[in-house]
Amino acid sequence: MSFWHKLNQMDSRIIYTALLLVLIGALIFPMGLPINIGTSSQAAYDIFNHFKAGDILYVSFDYDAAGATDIQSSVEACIRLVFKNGGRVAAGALWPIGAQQAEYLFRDMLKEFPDLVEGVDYLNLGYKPGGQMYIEKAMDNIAEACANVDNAGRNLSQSPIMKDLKTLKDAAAVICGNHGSPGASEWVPMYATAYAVPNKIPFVVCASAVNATINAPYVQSGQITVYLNGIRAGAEMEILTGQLGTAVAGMDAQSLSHLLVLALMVLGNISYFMVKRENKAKKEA
Amino acid sequence: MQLSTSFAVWLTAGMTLAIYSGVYKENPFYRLVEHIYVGVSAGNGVVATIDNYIRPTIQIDIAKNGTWTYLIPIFIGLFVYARYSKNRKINWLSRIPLAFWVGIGSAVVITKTFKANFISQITATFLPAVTNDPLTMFNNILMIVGVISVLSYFFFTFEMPRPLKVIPKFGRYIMMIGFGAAYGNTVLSRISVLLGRLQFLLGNWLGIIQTRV
Amino acid sequence: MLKRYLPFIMAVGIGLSYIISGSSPVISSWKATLDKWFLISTAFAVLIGTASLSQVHWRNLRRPDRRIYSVALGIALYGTILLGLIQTGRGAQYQILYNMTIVPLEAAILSQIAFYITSAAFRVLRMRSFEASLMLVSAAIVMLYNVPIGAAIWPGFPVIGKWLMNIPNTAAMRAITMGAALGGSATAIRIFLGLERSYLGGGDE
Amino acid sequence: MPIFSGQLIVMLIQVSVAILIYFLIQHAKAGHRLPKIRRLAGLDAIDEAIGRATEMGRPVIFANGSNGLDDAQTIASFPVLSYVAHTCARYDTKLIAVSYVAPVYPVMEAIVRAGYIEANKQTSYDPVSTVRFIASGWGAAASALQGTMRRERVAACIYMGAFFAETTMICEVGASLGAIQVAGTASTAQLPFMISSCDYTLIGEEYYAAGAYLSKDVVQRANLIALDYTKVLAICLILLGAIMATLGNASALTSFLML
Repeated sequence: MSFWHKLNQMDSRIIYTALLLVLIGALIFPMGLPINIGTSSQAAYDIFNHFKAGDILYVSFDYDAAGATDIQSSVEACIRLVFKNGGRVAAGALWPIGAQQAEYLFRDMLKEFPDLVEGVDYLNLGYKPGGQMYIEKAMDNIAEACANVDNAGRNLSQSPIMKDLKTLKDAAAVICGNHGSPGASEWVPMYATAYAVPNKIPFVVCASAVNATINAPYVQSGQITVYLNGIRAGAEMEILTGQLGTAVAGMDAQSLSHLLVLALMVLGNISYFMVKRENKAKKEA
Repeated sequence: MQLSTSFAVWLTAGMTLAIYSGVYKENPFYRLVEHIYVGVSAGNGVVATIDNYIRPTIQIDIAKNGTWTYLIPIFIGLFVYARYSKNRKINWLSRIPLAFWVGIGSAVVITKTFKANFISQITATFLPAVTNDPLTMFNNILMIVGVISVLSYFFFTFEMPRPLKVIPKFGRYIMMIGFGAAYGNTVLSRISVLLGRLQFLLGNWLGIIQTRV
Repeated sequence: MLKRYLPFIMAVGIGLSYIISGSSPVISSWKATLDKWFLISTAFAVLIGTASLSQVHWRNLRRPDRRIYSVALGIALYGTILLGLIQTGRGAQYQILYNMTIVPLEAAILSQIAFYITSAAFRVLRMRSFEASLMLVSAAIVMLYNVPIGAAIWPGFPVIGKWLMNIPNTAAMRAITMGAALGGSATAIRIFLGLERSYLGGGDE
Repeated sequence: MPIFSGQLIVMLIQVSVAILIYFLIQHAKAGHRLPKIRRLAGLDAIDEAIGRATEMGRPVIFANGSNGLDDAQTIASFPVLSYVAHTCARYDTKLIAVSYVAPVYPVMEAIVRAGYIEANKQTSYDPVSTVRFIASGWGAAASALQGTMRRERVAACIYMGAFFAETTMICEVGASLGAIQVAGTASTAQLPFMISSCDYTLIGEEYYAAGAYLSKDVVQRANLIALDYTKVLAICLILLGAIMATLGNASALTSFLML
């Protein structure tokens, strides 16, 4: 068997190992490549940097621990700006683990803004099953859609923030942390098209990068006001808000692993053509 | 930073490594972790449903607020278990919840998603084909032609006359470019997740790199 | 007769009443009621999955090679449910269980894909045809657009990558989305016209 | 009182499609011929895949994704499942239909049972091992699905429905087992992986049309013709809107469609 044949049928485990080595190497020895700020991140920054005191941001944590690396940095940066301006935040979750992610995020925020009071400045409504049915119901009445309990099992009427947040229509902006379904694909028809677009309410989607292609038509049509794409947008938001974190730290590893994938694509094609040529030569011989 | 002393971190690290070992070869560790994962997550699905729906519906809505009409959906839901009955007079009742769910599901499909995914997409393609900026003009025309040609790829009954056959073909090319873009974005996304796990393994567990939390 | 037609009439009747109720704010409370009923009724059906899972693994107990795994699954499943019933999902021990198993395992499973996708880039993305080449080139450019090193290699990559995402990709995804919306609503219409009844199963009466 | 405010045009289109389908069926019943339809290679591939599994004496696996009954993608998988169950029953090929959404599972069970009864094979139908609820949520499902596919050594994989991250994993595992894979989905983010690793893939609307293809001849054609007319309408509207936008502005047409 020729070299190209062997390469063509290379054991996948070699590739797995190469990927691991590249990522681990980049994490231990970061290079600090410069990151340019894109227009979407700037737009998100402008929206939340001008958030009015007392206004409520509704954040839907529609992702789990796996999606968090891609999404949480962007969501966190937006929420940080809202709190900085004296805004309030209500968190819901269409994914079971989303409620946890919200809890982690609020815990971090409390370290930065010790004056925040749960139930007054922020509230975690917890996981609500039902996907699009929940959104549909929450457009009429959030309390009913939540079966009247928050994440900690308390009655919603105990929390002052809920007095100003009877329905989703009372939110000054909505963020959807989108990792899959339910997520933006449910928020766009149920909330954005039905309410946010006609009333010019910002609807921001912070999504893992897989969703970029699906959501592209909604971004171009304006059904999604701002779209923050994956860890890249997370890194940009971290730079904009001046709080560097995991997203910026991961970007070098991303760069190198992408180069590895590209190199493999090129190698795969070279071996493909070489094998094809050898086979053709054999046939002729 | 140093090696973690937390049991939870070690357990998590062990399970993560067991999952990765499955990528190399199926083995008993992977299989065990897989079964535990399936069990816990199915159990968690039940617990979350009880906490979020069953308990509040019975305790608050019915017992406290007296919304007795909620007994109707409860019975509809419970009918699904009729399928375990051997009695033919009873087990057909399991079709009632199926009909109820599919009926509402179809109605939601018709009323909600159609506007966002069809009408709004048509109106968003109302772009001027002549503009002062040549690049915008090119983009607008490409967008209009692209959408139309991909739509025409999905014709099931119209046979295109020969010179027009290039339209669905062009549509397929446009789709392939779109799928390539999707592939590229997915790489970013998936590596992010692996990065998150490696940051955990190298940081929280082995203590080689700095991490937050 | 009844057994066959009642469920079907119910699906159509409930569905149409849902649509009509959505037509005007005056009668939309019925739609809201149905939304809530949908959530409640699916919640009460949740044990159907547990039952199926238990049946499969109960049977596995007879197979020595699979016994231990099925036992582990059973303990995990019923242990989780029991703990959840005793102290609800918000209990301290439950949270520990949750954070030590589901949270990291889900992330670990998802991150497996990074390995698969890398090897797929080597094995699958090949220039077999013009179409495949288009996909490959577009994937490569978008990848370089997404990471900072792309701009460092050539400042043109972010520009082209962004253009690919905004114009051809949007056009393709828009048309696919439109087609899917059409197909989806046609599926629903088939249900309302009674042309599609497979969801009820066929069989007796 | 505004009726169907914001939904008026949507309703008009839906009702016209319904009337058109009904009319076309009546038209055909009156003896008129309806236009021919193009074959979908992906659907023929289902037969091929089951045939291959039958020859090899190994099972067929059918999965229909992560979404519930309120997603048209899930509903559209049912006629395909019905067909697959019927075919597998007829050839005595082992079928494993897996679900990871609790309310979808009983529907699948009803469909598969009906398929076996129709093929007169109710005696060989084993509800426990044929239709399985394998996990709840895609994460656990992805791992359980990989495991099931490897342990049962499936020879044919049919994925129809709304899929997410699990796609890459199951397609890779299916490919490593040398199985024939047929996929159908409207989940655009997953299509590149299905197109590159599966033997046949039904894209978007093709997938929804599969149900129509598998149903009776007249219904099938009526449905597909109605869909094509709606697409022609969409194309005309886009052209009209683009012309209006070029000449001045298209906001009149936009606001009309948004009624």
